[in-house]
Amino acid sequence: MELGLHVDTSNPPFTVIVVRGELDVYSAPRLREALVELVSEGHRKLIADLEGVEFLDSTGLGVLVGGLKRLRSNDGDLSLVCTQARVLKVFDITGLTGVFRISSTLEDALAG
Amino acid sequence: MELGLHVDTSNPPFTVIVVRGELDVYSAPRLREALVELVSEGHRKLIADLEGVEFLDSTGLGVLVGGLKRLRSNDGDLSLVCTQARVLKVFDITGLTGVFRISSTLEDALAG
Amino acid sequence: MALVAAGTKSVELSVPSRSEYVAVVRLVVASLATGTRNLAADRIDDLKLAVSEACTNAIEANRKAGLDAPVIASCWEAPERLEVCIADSGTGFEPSTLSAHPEVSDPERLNFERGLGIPLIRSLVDDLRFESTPQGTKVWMTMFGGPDSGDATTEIVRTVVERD
Amino acid sequence: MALVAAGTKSVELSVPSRSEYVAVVRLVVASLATGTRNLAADRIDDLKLAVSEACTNAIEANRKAGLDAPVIASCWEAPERLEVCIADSGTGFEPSTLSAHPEVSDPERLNFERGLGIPLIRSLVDDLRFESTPQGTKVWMTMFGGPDSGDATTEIVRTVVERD
Ligand SMILES: Nc1ncnc2c1ncn2[C@@H]1O[C@H](COP(=O)(O)OP(=O)(O)O)[C@@H](O)[C@H]1O
Ligand SMILES: Nc1ncnc2c1ncn2[C@@H]1O[C@H](COP(=O)(O)OP(=O)(O)O)[C@@H](O)[C@H]1O
Repeated sequence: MELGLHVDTSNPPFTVIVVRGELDVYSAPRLREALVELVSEGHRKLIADLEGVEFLDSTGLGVLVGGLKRLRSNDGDLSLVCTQARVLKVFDITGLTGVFRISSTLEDALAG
Repeated sequence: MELGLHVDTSNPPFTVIVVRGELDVYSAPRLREALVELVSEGHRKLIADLEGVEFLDSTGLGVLVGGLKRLRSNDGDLSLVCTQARVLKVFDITGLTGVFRISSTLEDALAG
Repeated sequence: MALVAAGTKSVELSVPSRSEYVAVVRLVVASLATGTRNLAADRIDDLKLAVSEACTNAIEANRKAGLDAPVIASCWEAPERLEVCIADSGTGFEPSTLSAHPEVSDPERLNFERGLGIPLIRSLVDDLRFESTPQGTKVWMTMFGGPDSGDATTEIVRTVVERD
Repeated sequence: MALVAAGTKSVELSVPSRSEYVAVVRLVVASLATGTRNLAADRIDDLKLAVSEACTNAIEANRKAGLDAPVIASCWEAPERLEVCIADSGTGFEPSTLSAHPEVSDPERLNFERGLGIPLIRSLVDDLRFESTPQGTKVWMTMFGGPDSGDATTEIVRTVVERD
């Protein structure tokens, strides 16, 4: 299962990165690179759409936390779109639900 | 992946057995039992609908051949419904395409 | 609690210490738990995640030790439980000394990009044991729930078994 | 052609000689072929089928020998090929003496509920070799097509390699 990454800039000032597939130690570095690149290109209001994520472990989580830190230290933000119980559970257990803004739909995330 | 077997008697004189899942050495005995039971209950015009079969190997094939033999020796018949390349290929390689009547739709099989 | 598994060994899988093989280990464990057990889907997801964390650590341990050793996943099945052991040939560690995470409300929380793995495993599986020596580490994870019992047993057995 | 594999061993999977585990072996081989290679979907189906046939025979061989031995699937990866070996601890056989099937048109065809396995494997994989002794049998199956090559190479290499 390959990781799918798709960047959508059709909703300025937001940049949406749509993540699909399994986010683990193998694939997470690709997401990290993509986030670093987006920040270096000047994108500041990022939304990671995780609805298509079928698996997320602590390495994937670490990359999201790293992205959030990077953005906040650049006066930006990273929020998430996710309704999947399986994925939300990982945020819950690790106490990161309180750290990220997590929306149920992309519309909600764009409104926020 | 469990084997799913569903018997449909709503098209007399035909009896349709809908097979779903993986048909291999683990699951094939269940299909054999089902076919034996149907024959012993007096069903003679059997159609095995293989559209939902995701995997078929020679053990599964052997059970179908066994069912065909059993029916023919009881003045009955067993025909198949299948359009999946993956499954048809197995019949092709083993030369069994010529032994079974294989239809593309259940309607065709019922008409035959 | 003894460090030997309670059931009969069924599957053993050996993969290279490379990140692309973690998915294969997840797949095998999930397929065992689905095919020959009767675990609920969310418990299988829990097990996949726990296995993923343990494999990630095992790969890292082999890498740090400079070894081209495989990661070995073994599954043991007993009527009421499935045990999975992830083994590496790294230099070991002392699980009891792992530092705790700051509280969720603590602003420091954001600094924890790592160190989430073992706490996650702990909260996902029914029992977790480490067997770590300078020659390697084995992480034993247990999920209750037998082939026929489904999840009814899980809760019962969970309550009965003493956790340390 | 040598009976040793051409590539580097990646995955080794040991499962009990019971029919419910054949699906796990298929899954692992398919996931390797999908994840770390670049085989076309229909070639992966071919490999799954070949592996299934070989495992079915291996389980039967262990059973006939009265052994509670596992079936062992090993995968070897080289840039241009994936080799899978299915090994049992049965009493062996002589592949060259297997009787041929009657022609398709022959009414006898219907009597062959068995004996389809090895002919199937032969037509599905790019190369097939047996290593059979009274202590056990290894069935080596090769699929050409490397991690990057996709199926373009497959046809080329297939043509180049001599089949015996
Ligand atoms: N199999 C292992 N071998 C050696 N050390 C380990 C092993 N598993 C975990 N550790 C140690 O425990 C620490 C915490 O692990 P974990 O909670 O999974 O977080 P992370 O791996 O992200 O650091 C690791 O950083 C490592 O030092
Ligand atoms: N691994 C093996 N060990 C011992 N004998 C084998 C093995 N594989 C195949 N054989 C022998 O070859 C015969 C033909 O095998 P195959 O073509 O797969 O058909 P089937 O298994 O349906 O009989 C088997 O019946 C068995 O006698």
